[in-house]
Amino acid sequence: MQFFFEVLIAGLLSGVMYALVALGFVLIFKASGVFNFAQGAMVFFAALTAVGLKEEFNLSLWVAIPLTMVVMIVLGFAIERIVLRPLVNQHDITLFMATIGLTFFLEGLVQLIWGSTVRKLDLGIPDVPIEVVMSKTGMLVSQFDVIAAGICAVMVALLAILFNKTKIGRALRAVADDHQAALSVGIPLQHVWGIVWAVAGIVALVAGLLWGSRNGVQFALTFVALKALPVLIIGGFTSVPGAIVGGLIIGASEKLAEVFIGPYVGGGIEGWFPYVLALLFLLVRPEGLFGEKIIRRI
Amino acid sequence: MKLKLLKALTVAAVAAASTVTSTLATAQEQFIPILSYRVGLYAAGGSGFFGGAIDYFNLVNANGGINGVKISWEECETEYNASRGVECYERLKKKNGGASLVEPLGTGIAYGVLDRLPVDKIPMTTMGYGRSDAANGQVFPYVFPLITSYWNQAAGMIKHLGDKAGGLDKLKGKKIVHLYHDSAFGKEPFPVLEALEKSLGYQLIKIPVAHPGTEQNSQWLQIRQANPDYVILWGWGVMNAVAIKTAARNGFPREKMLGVWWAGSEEDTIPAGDAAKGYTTMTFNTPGNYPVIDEIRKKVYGAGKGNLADKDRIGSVYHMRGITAAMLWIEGIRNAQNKYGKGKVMTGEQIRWGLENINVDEKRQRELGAFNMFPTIKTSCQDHEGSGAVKVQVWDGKAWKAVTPNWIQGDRAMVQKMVAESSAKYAAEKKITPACLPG
Amino acid sequence: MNEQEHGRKIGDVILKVENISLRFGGVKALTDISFDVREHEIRAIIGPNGAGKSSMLNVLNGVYTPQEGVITYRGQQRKDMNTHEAAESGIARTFQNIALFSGMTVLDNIMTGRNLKIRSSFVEQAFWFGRARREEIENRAKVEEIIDFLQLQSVRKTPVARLPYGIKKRVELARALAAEPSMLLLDEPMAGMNVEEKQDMCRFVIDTNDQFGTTIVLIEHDMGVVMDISDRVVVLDYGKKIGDGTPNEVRNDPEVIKAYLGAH
Amino acid sequence: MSSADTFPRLLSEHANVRPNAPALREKYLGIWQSWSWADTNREVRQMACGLAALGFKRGDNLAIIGDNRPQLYMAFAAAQCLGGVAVPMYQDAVSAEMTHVLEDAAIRFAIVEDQEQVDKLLEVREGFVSVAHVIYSDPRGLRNYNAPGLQSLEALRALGEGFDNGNPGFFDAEVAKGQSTDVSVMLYTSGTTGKPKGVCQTHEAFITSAKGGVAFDNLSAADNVLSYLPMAWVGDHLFSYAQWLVAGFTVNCPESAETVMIDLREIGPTYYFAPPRVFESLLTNVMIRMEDASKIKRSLFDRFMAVAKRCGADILDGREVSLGDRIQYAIGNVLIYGPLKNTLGMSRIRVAYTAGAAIGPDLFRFYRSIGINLKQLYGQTETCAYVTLQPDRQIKFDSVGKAAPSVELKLAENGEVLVRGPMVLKEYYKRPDATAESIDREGYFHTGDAGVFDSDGHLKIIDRAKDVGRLANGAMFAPNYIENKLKFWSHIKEAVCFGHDKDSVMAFINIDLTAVGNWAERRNIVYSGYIDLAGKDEVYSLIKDCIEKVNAELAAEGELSHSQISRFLILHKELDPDDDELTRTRKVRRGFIAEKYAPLLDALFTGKSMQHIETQVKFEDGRSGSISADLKIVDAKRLPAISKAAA
Amino acid sequence: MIYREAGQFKTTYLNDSQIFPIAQDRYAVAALLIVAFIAIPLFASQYFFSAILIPFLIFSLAALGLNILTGYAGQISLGTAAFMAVGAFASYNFMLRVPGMPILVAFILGGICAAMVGILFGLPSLRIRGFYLAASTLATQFFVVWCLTKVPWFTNYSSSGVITAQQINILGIPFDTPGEKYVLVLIIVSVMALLAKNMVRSNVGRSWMAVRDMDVAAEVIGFRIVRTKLIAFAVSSFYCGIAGALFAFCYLGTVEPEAYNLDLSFRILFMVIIGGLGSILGSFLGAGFIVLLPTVLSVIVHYTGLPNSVTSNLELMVFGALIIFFLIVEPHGLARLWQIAKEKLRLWPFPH
Repeated sequence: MQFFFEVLIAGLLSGVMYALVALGFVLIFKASGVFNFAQGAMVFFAALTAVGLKEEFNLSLWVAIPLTMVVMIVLGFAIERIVLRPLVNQHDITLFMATIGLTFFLEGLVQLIWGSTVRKLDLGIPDVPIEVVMSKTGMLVSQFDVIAAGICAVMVALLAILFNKTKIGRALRAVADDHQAALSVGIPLQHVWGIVWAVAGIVALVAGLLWGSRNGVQFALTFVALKALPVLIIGGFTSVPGAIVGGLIIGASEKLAEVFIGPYVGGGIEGWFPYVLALLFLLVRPEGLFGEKIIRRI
Repeated sequence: MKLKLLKALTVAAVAAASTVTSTLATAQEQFIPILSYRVGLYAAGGSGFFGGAIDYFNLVNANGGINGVKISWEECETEYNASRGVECYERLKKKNGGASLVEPLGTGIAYGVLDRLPVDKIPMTTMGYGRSDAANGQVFPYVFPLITSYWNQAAGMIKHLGDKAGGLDKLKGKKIVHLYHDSAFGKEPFPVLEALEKSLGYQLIKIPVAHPGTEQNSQWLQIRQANPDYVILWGWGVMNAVAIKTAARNGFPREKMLGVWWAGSEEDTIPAGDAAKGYTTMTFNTPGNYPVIDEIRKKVYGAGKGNLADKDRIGSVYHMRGITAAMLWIEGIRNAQNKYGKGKVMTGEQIRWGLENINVDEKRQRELGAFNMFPTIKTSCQDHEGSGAVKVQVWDGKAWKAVTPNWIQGDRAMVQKMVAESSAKYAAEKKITPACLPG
Repeated sequence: MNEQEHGRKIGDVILKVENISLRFGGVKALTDISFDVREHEIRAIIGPNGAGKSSMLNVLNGVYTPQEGVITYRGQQRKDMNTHEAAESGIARTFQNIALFSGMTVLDNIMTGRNLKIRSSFVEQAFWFGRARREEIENRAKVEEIIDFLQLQSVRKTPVARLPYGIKKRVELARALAAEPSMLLLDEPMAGMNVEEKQDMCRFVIDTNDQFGTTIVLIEHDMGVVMDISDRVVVLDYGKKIGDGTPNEVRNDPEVIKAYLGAH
Repeated sequence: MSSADTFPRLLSEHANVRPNAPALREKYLGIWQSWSWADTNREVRQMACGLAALGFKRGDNLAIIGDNRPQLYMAFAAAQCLGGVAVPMYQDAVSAEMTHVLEDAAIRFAIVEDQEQVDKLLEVREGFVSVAHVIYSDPRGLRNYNAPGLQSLEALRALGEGFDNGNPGFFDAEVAKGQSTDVSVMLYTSGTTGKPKGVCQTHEAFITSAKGGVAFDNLSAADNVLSYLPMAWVGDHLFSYAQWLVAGFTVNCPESAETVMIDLREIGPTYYFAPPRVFESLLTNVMIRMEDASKIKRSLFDRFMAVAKRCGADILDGREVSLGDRIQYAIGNVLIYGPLKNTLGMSRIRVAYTAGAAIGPDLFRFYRSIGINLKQLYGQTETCAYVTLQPDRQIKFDSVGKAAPSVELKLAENGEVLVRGPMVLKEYYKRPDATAESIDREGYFHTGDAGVFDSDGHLKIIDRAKDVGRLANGAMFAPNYIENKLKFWSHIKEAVCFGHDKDSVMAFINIDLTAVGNWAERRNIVYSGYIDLAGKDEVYSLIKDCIEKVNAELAAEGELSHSQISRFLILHKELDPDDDELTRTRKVRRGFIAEKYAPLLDALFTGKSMQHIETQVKFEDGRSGSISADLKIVDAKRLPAISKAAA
Repeated sequence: MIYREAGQFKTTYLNDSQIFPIAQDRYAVAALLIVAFIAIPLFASQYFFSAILIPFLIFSLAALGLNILTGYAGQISLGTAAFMAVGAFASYNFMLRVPGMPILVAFILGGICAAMVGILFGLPSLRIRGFYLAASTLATQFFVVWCLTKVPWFTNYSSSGVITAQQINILGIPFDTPGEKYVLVLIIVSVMALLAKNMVRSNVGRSWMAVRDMDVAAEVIGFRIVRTKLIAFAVSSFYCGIAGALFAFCYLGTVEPEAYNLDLSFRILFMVIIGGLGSILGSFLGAGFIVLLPTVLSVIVHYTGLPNSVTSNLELMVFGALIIFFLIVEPHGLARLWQIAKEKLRLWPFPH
């Protein structure tokens, strides 16, 4: 039983990390209806840029991170201007494809600038079991994961404030609810989209830093995005709480499945389990946990 | 400015002239296609390995070539993707007088070109990967898993673990986890590990990690649960660093981990940071510095022709592996020249013979400035590996250090038997009559 | 359809709905609606916006399932219609917001209306041989008659997305007619049209009824047009039936007048 | 060529010789439905027998009304099989206009296309005309009609089949009774003045005429024509009926009036006939479409059109052309002319004719220069369409060619063209007076057109003989001639000139809404409609330009140099056959117009610069209303006459 | 310019519903087939066969399969490679386990296995749509590859999970050289493209498009949505399965399940989108573009003399940028561009 909880907690904590990546997706999908496949590349881009700045210019991480933030904001607006604006009113799948193109571009660009070597990122948070918990319960809980979860919570809180308390946030919500309505009240749509992409870029940076310090900053970060998909399916493409809950569900269930079911079927089921879970979930709730039910009128 | 891009561009500008000459090879140059990958998931490995090979080519050329025959090469980006690799192979195989040999450094690509080699009469080396049974030159006349194959490595690993335990017989009852990349690569050592499990009586627990291996919490929880004596880490790419870090967070001692040689490079340990300290892996190079590497620093990098953008990587595991590979290729070509005519450009067929008759003993290693950099190697038609010896290295937090002073070998007899069986099966499937090709 | 059935000879009741109620969540779309449709007649359902007309139509061919009520179609009594069964038993319809297949040409759109007549399997169709080819040709000939009937010759091979609104509506009617329906449900066939287009559409509706003897149930929001062409009219308001009878009766019904005046 | 001397016999001969070759095609239900000669023969037989069963007798007249449809062409033959006379009528005539013909020809039988025509006939029948039998080919919308004597063509054919079975030999006997001198068809002349007269033409007349043309242009059974001109027009009757049965080629009927251009392109006729108006609107269309083309395309087009203008016609006529030009022309043919002809549906044309009015030299030259063998012919209803034809390679832009085979041609003293030969009409139906008036004792038909022969013996038509007037100073005034010159400008759709007995020449102009509209759009001139556009100063100066150019041309034409236009106005409405301003063949009714717009004419001659006018108009739906406008009047520059020698 | 259509008229519906109603198109296709079947086998180099033409044709077939599902039936799928894998491994096993199995039958059976897997994984499409479906097809991708890796029976207990495709021999004629394999692939792809064209111009094709464009209306006029979608999944997977088998048998020869990874699925999706959704031709154009572009790019940047690490990344950037550029310029793909060009040529010299 203790082992079960250990697995569960580990799962939930990695779920937090998934949620963080999924959050970027949700932001963009909510505001512009774009299924941003490039979110993974943005994570890689952000993390590598931060580390690159730090190492190549011998900057402190606390200088490199704000600099990267600026880069991500510029990138967000640039994407809106160069990629999205000309594609406005195009079919969803076209925009989706464009973000795949963007993925390639960003991957190429960032590796061209900083090289393709794997880099170490040390945020100064040791990734070791928390002693106290270990000794009290015998359970192993990673200190890093707990802190990451904390950062994630702060992030969500900041986003919530941004969304609910600021003028930009209101504009964002208006856009998310109804593009036409937003236009008619005089909000420049492009402006809002630029902001959303910039915010998503910052979220990507946070995710990139956390994942990067966990696994090293490298190309594989782009794959993190794939894990975010089942999270989105379960949480719904448009829901911020959904992304969090979805992340937790996916994280916990995939770990439990791998540990308790995996050995019976040869293991390695983590790769597909979240998807199959999401699929089964979809059959029950096609619009996701928090997604809005679409009433189709004819 | 330390930007890689700028550096690359300056290098490019300086190297432009030489590149042009190398691409416009004359008939007096021995052409070697480079199926490299410098982008994507495995870019770190690709750039190091092929960087090393090219550095060595430049060194050979700077020293006047092979009996006066200069080496020319052309790179083609495969992105570690089988079909792109095949395209590169096909594109370059006839170029500049024909490819001497190929080395795709990727299992998928190696499989993709496997059937084409005998037809095109181009030998392929698969140094430290690919089909282990290709060591049988009677069935795979054009494939050279030089130095050592996965099976020999696995046998070597068990040997090492046995040594650590104080003798192979002490392994009885021990738990060994095989944590592997869930692909052909990770499953390649199964037959050896299973066979040895039977004979030695240890308990083998196989735990797969799904590609690409960025999440290994559950695997390590399982490992913790199983509480094994050793963990064999059979990983590739990002999986390695994650494994090391996850081991650390789960409090599993790195000293009990033994990685495959694709899990034993600076690119695997540096991102893991302190967690990697004490982590051991297999290797077929002895880490350290060698005269040949100094020569490369001086003659190649000194002349601005170095291939690595980051000079810190000179002499790194992948770089050294690239140098080793290139060294053995050149040896093969040299052998061929000795037989078919010095100072001539060799055909793939002739080089195949050359590779089949490599004999790099300690004396030759010294001549090459690479004494003990890799095991001595002597190939033959029956044995395209030529060695089978491995070494163990440990990461001390800054660099790799050899653990075992001597080259170790596992149960070679058993492996050879398995090679014979497996290659016979392949021969039957492909309707090949095993035979040694005449010189 | 045989020759004797042509013309505006109104027959027996073929469709009867009794006490239909339909709710979406808590919203009542229809409350206790009953009426009938006779063979060969043109039956209009009118009412102001939001009166539940479209919902009624959607109940008739099974797109919506009513919570209460009974539908009797050609002697068969049931709780609700099934879309596919409705199509198979000869009920075709058009939609208020043009529901054409925008990626196809006019011809292909109308051809889809013939799908229930096709017996060949997709494998036969893949080989474009024997029955599949024959059916394709036969159905094409049928469709061409409809194209001729609705005067769509000049746009036959135009993708529907490029057509003006009025023509699109006509193509939709054509697609419905291609099924050779015995009952045709028209959802605001004249909505958004100019006077001339409305006249054309009226003519086509009458011609359809006249030439093929098709029973027509149509919804309109604008009273004027419908009154001229329909035999009997049901008036809905806020999901309730407030009038039923001949155009004249309905026109003079005080409740109807009130509803219409109130709505405008 | 065959020896059969009546149309029914020609038909049965084709049915024997080439039973499976296509005789007629019609785009219907999306494809070109074909009737082989055997089919045609069988259906004609059924139709004829059906008519006979209904009591159609030798000498009866059968009205045929509708768009060009195979069934209607067959109806001609069906009537003729029984010794009857086919009377095609304009399908766009309103019922009131039909009444005259129906009464005049005492029509009892009519074969019509569809509900529209049935409605009109039934409306006429309400009055006093008795059309006993109305047979329609398209039953659509007629299901519930139960007027007596109304039936479908299908029913008629069924009836005919029964009758044929009951009376074997009847049909063949009837066909055998036919004489080549029997009247086969009665075509009502549009008549620039007075009520239309029925022109009675015999089998012989049309067959001779058709044979002449067939031989002249080597037409064969392999040719294809597209029939889209009114069946009541002599041109269509000759080309789509008489020549069809003589040569045995295929007649193709378009799907509908709107799809003619598409159908033309699909069929790609080898033999083509159209009034200048059609060629003109095609060219206008080409030019307008080219104006939207990209710069590269336009410059290519301009460049190669210049080449074509330089040598295209010469190449077509087999004259000597330099190698360089030939090469350029060949390139042009690949890049421009070929595709152009193709999009116009004219790439397969071997011979094309135009007639009915004079064609502008530029227009004519354009088509010939891109390699279309367009020729002019001259003739009237009374002469089975041909009087003169332009032989291949002897094409002149300003003449109508040489006398057609078996035509005798001479000029009267006043310049009127006189014609004698088998193609001259037998008589005007029930109008001995008119017959006598137009056929003189020697058997010459007076065409009413004034013409001259040039040195090569080619006839050049100047104007209607009676329209050729004199200016007050005695100089010759040929209004039509001037009007045509004006109409050669694409911006001018119609022109009416006045000047008889006056000192100077004045003109009413109709602008071409498409061409001028396009012109205006490119100059950002905003306009709301025809009236508005017509009144724009810019448009006036545009038209003034055109007129002054015409004046310059006239200045070089000797006596006609006095006819230069001194003042003009742009009419506020388009001249319209529905308002009786034009004939159905779109010839201007100068007298009527002069009367109708008397105040304007006055203003022109009295030198006013502005005039108010109110006009009654009929709308398409039959309602009428009035429009009023203040029209500007503008002076045009006249040039001194240039002597011939100098030119 | 090339098109001279005057005089091409149709007198029967059969003629009117030809695949290439315009004569010039027919000549062009005939010429293309002659080149493909006769000229290329005579003159093309080995490199061309095995590095360009064979993969081009195989990818075209896979793209065609995906296009049926995504372009025609409107169901987005990211699991194409999985269906290819099923086809490949099934064909391999049929060849292996059934003595005397003709290879073409093995291909077809492989395709049928893929179709069945397709139907199974198509079932969710009945309830979910759009990106949800796309994400769920990823489950197929991962699950199938995992299955093939995990169940040793599929790979004939090969220790590494690698299979070696059997030699191809049809009626005693061996297909060994790249040229011979090319001809075999070409024949199969041509026939299947023809069948696909027939389907999309028949009722089944219309049913797909109807469901794609407006599923409620499709249901109302009598199409059975469930059946339609599942047929689309089956046919699409069948095509992908055959493509996968050809990929193993005629292209790589020796494959591991990993060869059919997500990357491949994405590449095929690219082909379909760049080529043009809902267009048979587009599948070929897209495959050509995606197969050739990296090759061409790498050849071009090779001559710039930049170091490979730079050129490889530049290549990636150019590739990404080109995709975006393409989508901006013509979101409907190369097939639409071709169609527009053809329209222009038909109207030449007129602009419209």
